[in-house]
Amino acid sequence: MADRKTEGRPRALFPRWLLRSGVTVGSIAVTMLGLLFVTFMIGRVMPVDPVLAIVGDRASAEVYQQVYERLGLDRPLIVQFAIYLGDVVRGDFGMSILTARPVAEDIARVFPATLELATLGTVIGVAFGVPLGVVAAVRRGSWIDQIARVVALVGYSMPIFWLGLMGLLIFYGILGWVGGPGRVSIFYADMVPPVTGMILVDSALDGNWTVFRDALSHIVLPAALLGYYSLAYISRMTRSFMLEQLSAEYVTTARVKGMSEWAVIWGHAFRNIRVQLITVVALSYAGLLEGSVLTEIIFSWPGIGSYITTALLSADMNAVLGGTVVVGLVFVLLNVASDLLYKFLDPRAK
Amino acid sequence: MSALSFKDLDVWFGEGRDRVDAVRGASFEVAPGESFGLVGESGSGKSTIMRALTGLAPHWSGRMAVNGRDVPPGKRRDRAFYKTVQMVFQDPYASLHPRQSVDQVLSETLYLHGFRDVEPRIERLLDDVGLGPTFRFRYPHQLSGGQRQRVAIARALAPEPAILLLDEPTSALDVSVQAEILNLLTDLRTEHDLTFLMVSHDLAVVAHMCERIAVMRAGEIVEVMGVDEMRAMRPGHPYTQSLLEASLGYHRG
Amino acid sequence: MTDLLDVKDLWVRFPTRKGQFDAVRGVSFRLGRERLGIVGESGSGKSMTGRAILRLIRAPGQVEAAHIKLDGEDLLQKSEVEMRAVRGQRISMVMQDPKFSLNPVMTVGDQLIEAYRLHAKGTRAEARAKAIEMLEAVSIRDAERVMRAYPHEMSGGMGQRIMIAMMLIPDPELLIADEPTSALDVSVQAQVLQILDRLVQDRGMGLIFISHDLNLVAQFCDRVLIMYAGRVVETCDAARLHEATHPYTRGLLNSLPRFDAPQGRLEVLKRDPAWAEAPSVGPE
Amino acid sequence: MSGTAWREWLLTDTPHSRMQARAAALYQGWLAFRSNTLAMFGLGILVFLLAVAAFAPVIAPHDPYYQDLANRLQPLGTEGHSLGTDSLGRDILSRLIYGSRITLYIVALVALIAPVAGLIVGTVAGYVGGWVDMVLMRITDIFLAFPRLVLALAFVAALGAGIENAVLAISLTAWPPYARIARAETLTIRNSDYISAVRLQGAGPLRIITKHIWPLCISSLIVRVTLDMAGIILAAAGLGFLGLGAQPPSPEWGAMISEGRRFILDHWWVATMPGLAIFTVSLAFNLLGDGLRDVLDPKSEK
Amino acid sequence: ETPANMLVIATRIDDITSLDPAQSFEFSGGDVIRNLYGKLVNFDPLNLEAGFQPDLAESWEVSEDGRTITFTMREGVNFESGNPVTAEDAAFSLRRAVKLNLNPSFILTQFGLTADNVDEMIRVEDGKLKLTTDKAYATSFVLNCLTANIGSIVDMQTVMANEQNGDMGNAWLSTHSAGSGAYRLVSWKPNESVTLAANPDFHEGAPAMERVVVRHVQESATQRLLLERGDIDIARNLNPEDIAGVSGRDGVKIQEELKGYLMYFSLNQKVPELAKPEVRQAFKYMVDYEGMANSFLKGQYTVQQNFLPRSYLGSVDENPFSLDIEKAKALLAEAGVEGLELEIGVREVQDRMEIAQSLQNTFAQAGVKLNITVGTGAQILGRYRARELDVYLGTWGPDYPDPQTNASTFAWNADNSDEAQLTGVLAWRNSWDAAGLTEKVDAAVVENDTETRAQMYRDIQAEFRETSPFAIMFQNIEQSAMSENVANFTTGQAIMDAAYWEVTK
Ligand SMILES: Nc1ncnc2c1ncn2[C@@H]1O[C@H](COP(=O)(O)OP(=O)(O)OP(=O)(O)O)[C@@H](O)[C@H]1O
Ligand SMILES: Nc1ncnc2c1ncn2[C@@H]1O[C@H](COP(=O)(O)OP(=O)(O)OP(=O)(O)O)[C@@H](O)[C@H]1O
Ligand SMILES: [Mg+2]
Ligand SMILES: [Mg+2]
Ligand code: NI
Repeated sequence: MADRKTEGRPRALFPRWLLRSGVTVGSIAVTMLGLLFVTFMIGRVMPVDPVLAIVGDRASAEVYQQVYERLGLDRPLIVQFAIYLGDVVRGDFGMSILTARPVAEDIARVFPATLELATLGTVIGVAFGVPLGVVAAVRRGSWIDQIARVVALVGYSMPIFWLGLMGLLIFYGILGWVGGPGRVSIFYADMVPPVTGMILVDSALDGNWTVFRDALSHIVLPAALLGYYSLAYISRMTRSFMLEQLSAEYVTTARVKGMSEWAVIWGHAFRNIRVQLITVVALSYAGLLEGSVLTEIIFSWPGIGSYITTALLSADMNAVLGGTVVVGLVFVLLNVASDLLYKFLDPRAK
Repeated sequence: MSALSFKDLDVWFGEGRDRVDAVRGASFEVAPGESFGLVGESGSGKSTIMRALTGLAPHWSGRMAVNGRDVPPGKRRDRAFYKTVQMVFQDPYASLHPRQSVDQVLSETLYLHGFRDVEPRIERLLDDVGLGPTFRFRYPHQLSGGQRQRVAIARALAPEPAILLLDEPTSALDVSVQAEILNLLTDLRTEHDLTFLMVSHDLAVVAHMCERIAVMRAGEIVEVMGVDEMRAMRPGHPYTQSLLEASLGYHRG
Repeated sequence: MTDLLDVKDLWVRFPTRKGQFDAVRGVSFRLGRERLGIVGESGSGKSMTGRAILRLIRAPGQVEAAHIKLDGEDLLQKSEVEMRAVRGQRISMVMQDPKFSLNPVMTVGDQLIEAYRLHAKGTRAEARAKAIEMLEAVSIRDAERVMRAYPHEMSGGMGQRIMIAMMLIPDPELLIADEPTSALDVSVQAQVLQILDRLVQDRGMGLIFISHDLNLVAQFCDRVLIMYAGRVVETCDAARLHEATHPYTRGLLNSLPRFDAPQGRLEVLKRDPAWAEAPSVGPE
Repeated sequence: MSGTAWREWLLTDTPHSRMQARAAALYQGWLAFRSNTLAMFGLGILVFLLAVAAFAPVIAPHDPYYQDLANRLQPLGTEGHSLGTDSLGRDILSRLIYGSRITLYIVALVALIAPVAGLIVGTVAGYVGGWVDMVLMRITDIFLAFPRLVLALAFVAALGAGIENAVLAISLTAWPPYARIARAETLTIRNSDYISAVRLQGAGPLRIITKHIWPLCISSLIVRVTLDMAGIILAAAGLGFLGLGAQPPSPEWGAMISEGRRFILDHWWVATMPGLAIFTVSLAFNLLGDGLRDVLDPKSEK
Repeated sequence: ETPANMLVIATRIDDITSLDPAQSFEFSGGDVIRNLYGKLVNFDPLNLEAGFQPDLAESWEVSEDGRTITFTMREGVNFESGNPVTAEDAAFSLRRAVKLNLNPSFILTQFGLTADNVDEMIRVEDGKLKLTTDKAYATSFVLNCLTANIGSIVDMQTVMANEQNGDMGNAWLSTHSAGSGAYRLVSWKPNESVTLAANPDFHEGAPAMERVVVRHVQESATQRLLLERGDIDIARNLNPEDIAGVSGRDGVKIQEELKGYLMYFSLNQKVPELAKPEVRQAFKYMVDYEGMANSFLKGQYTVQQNFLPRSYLGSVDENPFSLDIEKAKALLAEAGVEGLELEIGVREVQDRMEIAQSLQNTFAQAGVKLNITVGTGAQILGRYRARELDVYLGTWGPDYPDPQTNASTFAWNADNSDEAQLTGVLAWRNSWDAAGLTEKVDAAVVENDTETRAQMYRDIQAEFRETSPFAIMFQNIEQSAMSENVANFTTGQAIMDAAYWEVTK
């Protein structure tokens, strides 16, 4: 980027925070542009034929050609990209081939589902993963540590669909403790007005607790599963951060003061890993938001992960691009948010 | 012609509001073969002068010259410069690469300076700094602080420089080890005809090592004086006065 | 009269790859309400001795001793919970490196207030007042601002004074100060020492003063232990440190460059393996 | 020389040659590692895995490709098929044994590509700084912000299915975190005195990065990579699940799991056995990683 | 557990891309559309063998020259909007399908209808609809084509009221319904569900199931669990193992229906070795038909070696080939072919991959090395259409319930040159010139005597079986698992789509 000379201008014109946020916004924009460009190029160089996705297997060459031109595929790549970019800036991601509706509308439908699931999953992951990691670090090498490790590794290494199907079989199929696949039971579908698209929130807003309970019973299992997965990651990272802090001298200082071990760990050592943890949690949250395709498939959860994947497999490039942009944006925003929190929580970050 | 000459040297870190003026308008000369001391409270800019000279502090203005040759602006220095000027850092624990043995440190330095007779030189350098050949293949964690500082000195001596910058070479060390290092430096100076620019906040050390001393406070040189004047407690500046008095020690009131 | 502190045959051991390493070996000493200096070269076990008294040696390190008695109670017999009441309240310790010894993400004020409220049941406002008072006592000028500041915003010297203030807040009977003035400018150093001095003289606090600086210890303390390789090789009255007889002590003293007169070469300590082998010099 | 003399020679504090110094450093690392029982356990598993892979034809009771449709979906403990058979009547144990080769291959390949790419990008960005840093980190961000599966799928789709491409795809999505780590580490290293010291010898950036910074970053990367191994195997499995990883009939573990998915309710072992294999291997890598962290972390050196 | 007036079906609906009958061309879309729209002629879900029956057309007459059919419309039938169904609506619907020229339009345009002449060829006279074709096709052929979804009659006024940019309501109709069928569309949430509500004024009487919810459930195991817990009434995609798992259960029954689509592999004639007649023959002996059908395909595929699915006019039941490695080897030797190594393209679907592996296994026994390339549907199909694959393994489903649908693609190739780009024709995709079958197929389609016509197809198939590069292996059987109380559910068998309006619980 060319750096324009700012000489001679009164500095006050650009207060620091404005400049900083300018840089932040700029880098978000650059990242997003790059993301778009790469996705776009992937879409165009992929040997999957988007026309075929529309016209189907039986179409004649004539119909094919017609659609080919309608999609603008006969124009130079860069022109296609420019046109696409222009549309995106206007909030138009184009039409999805697969669903016959605007991609933006599709995303508005599938993203809240994923958001709901990923959020609950992250909450579960944090609620259990952090204490587990802390305890594992404090009791390093003990049986608790080993168990924590095995628990984490099972989460890490058993494919999520295995856990998912087993979970469904046991908790839904045999025990009947939770609702089955899908977001709500059929008879409750469409019962609450969609405000946020997240059924838990919508039903709570509507005060419809029957639906809320039903939705909750459906979401617990997939959320617990995702939670388990992020628990695995979070607890391992927590453990290693904590190990580092526990050997720090200020921990001894706290002990010198006569603090209880519990207070030393949570009041002092843990405070110091919050910042790193936030980055980790943000990363894993972003990972879940990206959509755990397999979980979504197993639980018939109409989320963004399976949306993008289905679109990709069927060469529905508008949908892939739109989905990627949204996921990318979420990712970048989460990054920025965790940076801001970082600055807020760690006095050393100025 | 002076070995080192500084004129109106300003050094700063950061830009805009973050800017820290670490050195302001420093001027002094060091004659060839002389040992020149810089003292002053912590953070007064002593190390910064050295770092500016060696190109480790990028922003500076004014004039710096080595053996009459002006140092080019910015942080680029040519190899000839590093063959003339070398530096020993304050913290021997931080100045050696944790994964390189003494042998690797010295042979790389020699290699970089174009020496090809590496083997005999390493042995001689180790000998010079009073480390036997047994130390040659050790890693830093196998060395004591004093031994590490000797390795650092050997590294600085490897290119056969004329000028050695010493940034508190003993402040991280024990008094007993300090004596050894100071003796070593004195010996090396006579042996290799070195010029020293030495930083310390221990007045006794500076007095022991140097002929002339500059006193710094808050980035400025407040006074340059001879070691005898200092010993005689004849400061020309009130700050020097307080420094001298305080260094005499604690008296129960 | 019982001594404030009575340490007998203290060992600190670390298992290492090459077998067991004894950082402190059979150290015994007694301390009244006085200033006891511990000097010695780096690694001689000074800090470990201090920490061992508070039972703060971290695993895998082990502390063994015949007894460590504080006012006649053996600290080694206490449970971890009972020990907590001793730490801070009765024995405090100023840690060696203020840069790493303060919690980087808590304000100085919070850490000071915490130190007070752990042992005194006062309100937060009282704790705050006490904290500010202590900060001022260690000659920190802008106490209100410092309360709000974070450790990294403090210079090394300020950090050290904050540490001292923090450890003095609960009014301990015994203060172990591990090189409390090494980062201080000479002028501030004097002020801090004065505070410690007053506490010992007026309140009868016991003080263990660990330092490198032989001159300082000689001037400031009442008695001095000289440690070498985990042992006490000599103990003497501080005032007579310069007349010490042990070759190690003499070596340390002689190797110091002198400010008042030029020297040719500095004397270098010649270590004798026998020093490390000889038993610790104890009170009896 | 006798065993004790060797030990002595290796444990010396005063090595006499470069070789001895190296050997001693390695040996001491080994000693530290060896004292960590769990890490040794992990290493043991991996050595076992290597042996299994190497001697697969000897160990495997059956041809992993031999189909017997009449004998499909046999349960655990069936005569001659101790781990049962799969949908086409192939022996699961033999497939697991042969599959270890592919698993190791994937792991080795990804472990070679992703961290190295991350290391290069991260250290260059961190050391050079300025706009180079800006550009490289933006690129890293872009790759990081990509839905991983999209990137991998797109890549595989573009190059065709197959294990190499799957590995490349995984590597492509895996390098950014390594770059981040390497950069962070470089930032802390680059202003250290020992780097300044090398600069004072006139060393150029290339030399500093490769000879001085890399050795320090590599250890934390190694640790991170071993911790990521399970993820890598599963990512490959994830691609396999979508039909884009190893091509049939290759007995890749991930592919085996996804084949077994169909029968999970009634013939659970078909998917579970390869799952357990992956679990064991990732446990091994994890234990190994923890052990290596202790050995390689400079902070633990006294 | 599901309400008594509600039918809940779990299946995969991710293939739906549009619910406009002029556009929809996927299985699940067809299932929905069948229940939304009336057609001129239609099949009775409970009596499919009877063939097409009057629906919105009460009766029809064929002109002397056999080129024009005149339909008399049924009176008193209304669209869901309340508008009456008229001949104008019917004419509009068919013209619209031709003019939009979307995927399924060939079903109509094969009668010589084009955007330019369709207003002429389809017209309304005296309240009757007249459809003129370019040749005198078999009437059964024309009417069978009109039972396809593209023959759905849409509500002209409603549709045109929702026209955007001259799309004749295509965008709107993709997600809405405007028909006179048993149900109306409440919502279609892609990859989630389709909800239908009963049309109480349906001319055959209000359906028992007031609401039908079709849920997208990808996994067989998940569908099975849902069924076992009673959260759905019907599970349509259980795999053989899960079918076996639920079949013993109380309250669950399995319904088997022969479906129309075929599993085949084909040999690209561009590969010189594969173009030899003996080689083509040899491959048909290298398939373990019975082994597969009795193991991993059990219950879901039946051996079928002819291009017309059973239950189609002219279909035959002769399956002369079976696994015979020796014979295959002999044939290969006869052709002088050895050491053949081929690439087979397969979609990433589990059963196809297993078939491919089984083929790989038996081929290897005959000395042919088969390398499997797995890819997404679009990927593999793209290469197939570009005539790039040596061997293609896939399925083919008929587009309308007339033998012409398969004959015209398997055994018909008007121009085998690369330039012709007859990408919709399977024979062309395999570079096979159809060896004289093209003319026979063309003749069959204009034969008006049904029995003669059937015989013509039998003859074509006999020849095809022996000479073609297609090894047709199986015909699909759909096994729907459902609660025992569900009655009269049909997936439409080989010729039709699912119908819900006769279902009771
Ligand atoms: N990289 C840097 N960025 C910003 N400020 C710096 C940097 N390095 C040094 N400074 C500042 O420059 C001033 C002078 O630092 P310098 O290291 O020269 O002091 P010093 O006299 O050597 O002190 P000491 O005795 O503690 O080593 C200090 O205020 C310090 O905070
Ligand atoms: N965790 C440990 N494992 C092994 N040895 C240790 C450990 N901690 C400290 N030591 C060793 O114990 C000895 C005594 O250390 P101590 O910190 O008491 O020295 P010190 O006298 O305070 O030195 P300094 O003046 O440098 O602070 C040192 O040799 C040190 O290496
Ligand atoms: Mg300095
Ligand atoms: Mg200490
Ligand atoms: Ni021997």
